[in-house]
Amino acid sequence: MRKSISLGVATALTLSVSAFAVAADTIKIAFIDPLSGPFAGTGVNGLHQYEFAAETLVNATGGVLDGDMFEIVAFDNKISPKESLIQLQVAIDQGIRFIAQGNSSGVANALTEAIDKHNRRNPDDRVLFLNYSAVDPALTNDKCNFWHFRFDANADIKMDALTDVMAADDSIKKVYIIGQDYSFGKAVSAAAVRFLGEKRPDIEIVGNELHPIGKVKDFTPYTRKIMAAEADAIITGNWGADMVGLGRSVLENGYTGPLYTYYAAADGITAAFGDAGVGSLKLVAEGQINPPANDRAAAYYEAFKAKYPDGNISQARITNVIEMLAKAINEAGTATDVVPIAYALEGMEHESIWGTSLKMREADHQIIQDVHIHAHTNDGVTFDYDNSGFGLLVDSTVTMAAADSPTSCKMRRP
Amino acid sequence: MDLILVNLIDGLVTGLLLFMLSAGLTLIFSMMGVLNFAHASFYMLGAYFAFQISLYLGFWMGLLIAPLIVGVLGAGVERYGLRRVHQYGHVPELIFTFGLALLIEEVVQFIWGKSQMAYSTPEVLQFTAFSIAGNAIPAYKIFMIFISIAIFIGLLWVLTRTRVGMIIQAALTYPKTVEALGHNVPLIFMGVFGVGTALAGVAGVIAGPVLGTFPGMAFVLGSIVFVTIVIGGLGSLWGALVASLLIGWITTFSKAYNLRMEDLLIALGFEKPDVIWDSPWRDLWSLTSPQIADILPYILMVLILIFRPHGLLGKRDA
Amino acid sequence: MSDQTATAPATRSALLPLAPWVLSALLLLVLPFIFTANSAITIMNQMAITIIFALAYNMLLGQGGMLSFGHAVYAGVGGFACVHIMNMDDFFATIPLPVLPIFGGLMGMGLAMIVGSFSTRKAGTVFAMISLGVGELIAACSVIIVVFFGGEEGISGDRTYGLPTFGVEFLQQIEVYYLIALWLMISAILMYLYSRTPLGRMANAVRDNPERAEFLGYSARWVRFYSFVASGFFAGIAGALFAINYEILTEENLNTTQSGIILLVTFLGGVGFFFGPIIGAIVFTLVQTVLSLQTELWGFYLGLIFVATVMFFPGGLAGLIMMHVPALRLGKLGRLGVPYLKTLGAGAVMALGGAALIEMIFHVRHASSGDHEMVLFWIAFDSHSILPWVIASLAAAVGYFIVRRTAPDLMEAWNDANTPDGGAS
Amino acid sequence: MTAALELNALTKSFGKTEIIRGVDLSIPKGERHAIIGPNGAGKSTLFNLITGRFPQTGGSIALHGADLAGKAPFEINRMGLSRSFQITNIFPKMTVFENVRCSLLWSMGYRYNFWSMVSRSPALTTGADAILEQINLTARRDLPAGVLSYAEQRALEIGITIAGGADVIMLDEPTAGMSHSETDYIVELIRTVTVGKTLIMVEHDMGVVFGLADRISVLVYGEIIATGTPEAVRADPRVQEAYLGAALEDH
Repeated sequence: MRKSISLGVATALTLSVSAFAVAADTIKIAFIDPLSGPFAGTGVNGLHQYEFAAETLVNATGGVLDGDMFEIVAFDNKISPKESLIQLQVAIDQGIRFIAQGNSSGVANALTEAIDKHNRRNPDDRVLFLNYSAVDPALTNDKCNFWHFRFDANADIKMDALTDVMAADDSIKKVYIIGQDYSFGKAVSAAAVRFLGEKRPDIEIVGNELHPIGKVKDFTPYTRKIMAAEADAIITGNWGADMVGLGRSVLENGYTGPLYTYYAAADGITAAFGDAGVGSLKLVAEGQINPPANDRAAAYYEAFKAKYPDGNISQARITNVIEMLAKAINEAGTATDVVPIAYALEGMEHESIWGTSLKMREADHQIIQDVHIHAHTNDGVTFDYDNSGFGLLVDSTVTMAAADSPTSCKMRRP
Repeated sequence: MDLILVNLIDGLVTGLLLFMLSAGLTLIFSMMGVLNFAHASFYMLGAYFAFQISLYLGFWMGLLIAPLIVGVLGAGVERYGLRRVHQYGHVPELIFTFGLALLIEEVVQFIWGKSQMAYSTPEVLQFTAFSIAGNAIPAYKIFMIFISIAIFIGLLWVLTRTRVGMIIQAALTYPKTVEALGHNVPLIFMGVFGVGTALAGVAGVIAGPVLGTFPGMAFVLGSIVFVTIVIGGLGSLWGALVASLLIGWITTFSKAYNLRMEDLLIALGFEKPDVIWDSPWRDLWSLTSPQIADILPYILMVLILIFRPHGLLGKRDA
Repeated sequence: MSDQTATAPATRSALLPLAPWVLSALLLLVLPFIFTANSAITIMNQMAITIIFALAYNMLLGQGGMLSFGHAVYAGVGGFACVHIMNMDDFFATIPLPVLPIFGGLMGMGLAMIVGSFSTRKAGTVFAMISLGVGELIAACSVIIVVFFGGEEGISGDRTYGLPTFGVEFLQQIEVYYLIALWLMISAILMYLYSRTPLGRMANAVRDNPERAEFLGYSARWVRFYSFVASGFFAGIAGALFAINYEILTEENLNTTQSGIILLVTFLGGVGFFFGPIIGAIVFTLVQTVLSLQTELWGFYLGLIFVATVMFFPGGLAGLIMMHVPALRLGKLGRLGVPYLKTLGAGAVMALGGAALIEMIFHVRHASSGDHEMVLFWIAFDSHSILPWVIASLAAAVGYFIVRRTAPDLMEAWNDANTPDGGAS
Repeated sequence: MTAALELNALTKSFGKTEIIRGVDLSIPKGERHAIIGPNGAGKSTLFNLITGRFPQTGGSIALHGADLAGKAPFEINRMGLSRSFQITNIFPKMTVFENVRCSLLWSMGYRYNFWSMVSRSPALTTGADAILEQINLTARRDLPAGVLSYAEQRALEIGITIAGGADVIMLDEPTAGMSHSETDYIVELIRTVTVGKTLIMVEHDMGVVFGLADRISVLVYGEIIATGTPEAVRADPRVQEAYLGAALEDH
């Protein structure tokens, strides 16, 4: 009984391997993110962006090394750290050397530690961690390691850029900070307090609070507090349903000031805000979508939309991950030994297809890039999100944001 | 002072919404002894159906039709699912509804996908009813209050003034006797289940636009509905109302005011450690009421179960 | 339907009851030689942990008749305690890793003693609701009490810093596998033996008829309390093994989803038999880790299987297996073979056809437009062409037709196999 | 010598309704005592008061001289009182043998023991088998109790009740719903298993009562109107008037 089922595991595992192993000369990248459950929308959209980037930017131009092709292999981690570690093991067993993950800093924390331990314990099949979206600053500070590369601006860098813009706005006198009660929410709050204190000591922080993550049904009571505090601006790191809930609640209940966010776009959020968000909703992120930076970027986006009409390029940096990885593999001359690839990635400078320059900082493997403050609008938007007619338009840009920001990372190199 | 009034209104909306769910559940629970774990899933179905209907026929038809469909579905679940499981006892019944909740969530994702639906309030109600000290009260909230109160009155009328209501009330207290009197208890069960789930459907229709229509909406509300009826007392409609409002106001007020544990501890004569970030008690010191607002109902329920197992207004043990 | 109550007649060999245990131990020993991949070992570790947890849960649900909606917290807290021990460098360096689960067990037991002191007063709904409330409370605390639970990202440790055990430092998955397998055997045997002790027997008695048990001199409340505490201990061990295997614990180890999963696993396997949860844990882990590699809709199928189990086989998979014991005793099990093959074979075709239809609908509805190619059962085809739809519909329809046709034969064969020869006319 | 069971001015009210209205009764050791009375007289309530299922409203109950007020059923059982139920009350999913063995556990000193195997104890096995022998269910030993016939289940219940070695046995309508032959069988059984013990029973069947009991108490509307030997009770005009006449007409 038990045996026959276990045999089933083996067949299922081998079969799933063979199902994906299309050609011999493929370089596989494991995409470990939620593909089922409440965050599957974000995960699936990310997967499409990866597949499209690999296809368009690498495979269509002849591949890397001697014509090796990139292949994205999807693993569903159900946004659970435990499942992520199981899928990581499956990926390593399939001979995959590159792990891409982005949704949830909690998962990223688990993965980076597991990969560090794995690489220490198994020097023969080491893997690299390409973090494209988890922005907890700790990942490139106290918890940094040689195998982890972050392609997104971390929460501190984004806040640095955001507060640069806020500091220039004299109408802002009172700021309310609200976020989800976990590491990222706390990081946003701490960074906001620190940077505002440095740049505009006259700004009063009239509220700074955390709410339970994913549990709040109705944000009205929080809104009442924000209104009572007469805040001129709100900063929040909320994402998902918490973002929509908070945003709609404040806007419905009469708030008209700017609402500075990290993640209030795409995956249904842009559509959910619609007209209500215009004028208030701001978003800090890398990657310029509107107006298109150049013809190449526009063409790329158009091609993506043609293939995935319901999709959005909500994480422009995914193209950077693919391009920089391809470049590093070419430089290192190998796709199997990740150590020289990691050394090639360290300190790499790159021109992104979005027309900006990137630098992977050696000290902590944090990418340095332009960070934009976007406005949610339907005016002048070439590429909208969620096919809603609304999208993000670059309001202002901070070039090479926080390039000289300090890091507490003590990188140990092999 | 104005803020208190505003929060009272907000809490009332939350409480009444909860009541629409718990009213149906408490009827079902006390008649059939079934803790219907899928109750909030019917609420979700109500929102999704109404969204789909509103695309073609507008919000108001959604409000009319969606609860009917949900009610029919609910009755079907009772007839073809629960009744079958009933013979195995209460625990399998409960587990059945638990599995049903999982299944409904999966089916919703299968049909509508995983993203939030762009289901919004009708245009007629998209204005501010009135403002209190700069706090806007949207007209839709007033509408929600009226709908809930209308339903409560209607329910009360049916239960106390009609023959069916009399039978149901009798069945609440003496299910065996009522059957012995020759009433078709299985039919009553099916009807109560259908009406109960339809009520949940109504709640879904009117809450969907405000609280969001997404596959996790049932889970977010799920167990809090049980908590409500356990606190209120099983089988007691008034108990469900009192508990719903209590929970609505408790959570609203503890979110709307930052009561800090620090103040309480100092008032109790404890001394705050100088290096708070290194103290093992730092989490206790930094605790605020919004952080624990959503778990207060659970604390309340555990205390009630320990000290008053039949709930605030209930007559039978849970 | 009595659970493991049939005591072996004294005449039977004393060694016979040991046979399943010895076989299981041997199987556990050789499994890693059959499935050598690290991922297979990881999955087996996960299975073993789930088995222990499900068995512990069944001490409550199956043997004690107590339905808990928050049992994950006992495993979780045990696991968290173990990670904290791993992080106490000096202390951890003095204890060998294989001993660590005892600490997890004690922690789970301690928490169960506190909660059980007020939750076990009543069974039924009161117990279930208190367990739900306490479960929610502790899960919510995990993001508030950062000192112990580490907030949303949890806490992690390194198992290899313990005192080396006979030179083994537990660097490799395979070493961890044998550690977990050892604890699986120990826990399963202990839990099995527990069900044979006076307290274990009284747990059954209290489950079936608490009032009668009271008039036999036993306080139903204390019997439930001891069952609860024992269950908490073994849940804590499962949590500790989780900590050793994954070296990280997070909020997901505590939340109600996890508690719900273990209820599902246990019920799916069958609460009426000791080995039920074992089957449940194996099947569930396979569905979760292997089926989810194949289809996004794994949760849908799982929900379907679960609801069908509750409706049609309340005894779970174990009940399904044990249904065949009478026929086996009569030596007539063989007569079921051909009818089974006919009906179940057709049933499988029907299920596969149905699943294919579901997958294709899902693909057409949710895949990116222009993406017409889908892979199903390792065959790639165009989901927008008519042929696959015809094939799938045909398979489902023909399967259904044959099932309907052959079901009466199966029923007849079933009745025949369960009637002693000569007994029926 | 103290009485096995002593009731003193015992009262019980549910809300405003007084069901037991001051019962005084003393049952000496070794006596077979029957409580009879018309329907609704409060016999079962009296039973439930004595066994701790309900708390009393007033008065006292003493078992071998010890007050039972506020004691839980399991505590009363440990003091040496055991009862059966009007509605068959066994463990239906367990085997017949298990049923009896469970009822032996406490009295054999196993208490909340989780370190010894029940099957390893010869004393438990022989003890349970001896009781099975006494109640003539040896042939049914390994069947689930739920599948036994009604009379067998009643016999098993009596077995469970006496197994714990209690010296005061209370039986609630042990022959209710039985045929004549079954009744005779159970009466014989009760007679043999209660030798040397105090028996208190509630019974409707007059044949059973007059055949088995040493003394009879007649409970009418929550009060004992007569107590005495069967002959004396039979002759008591008040009993005749209040109860027997009506009851005999029924039969």
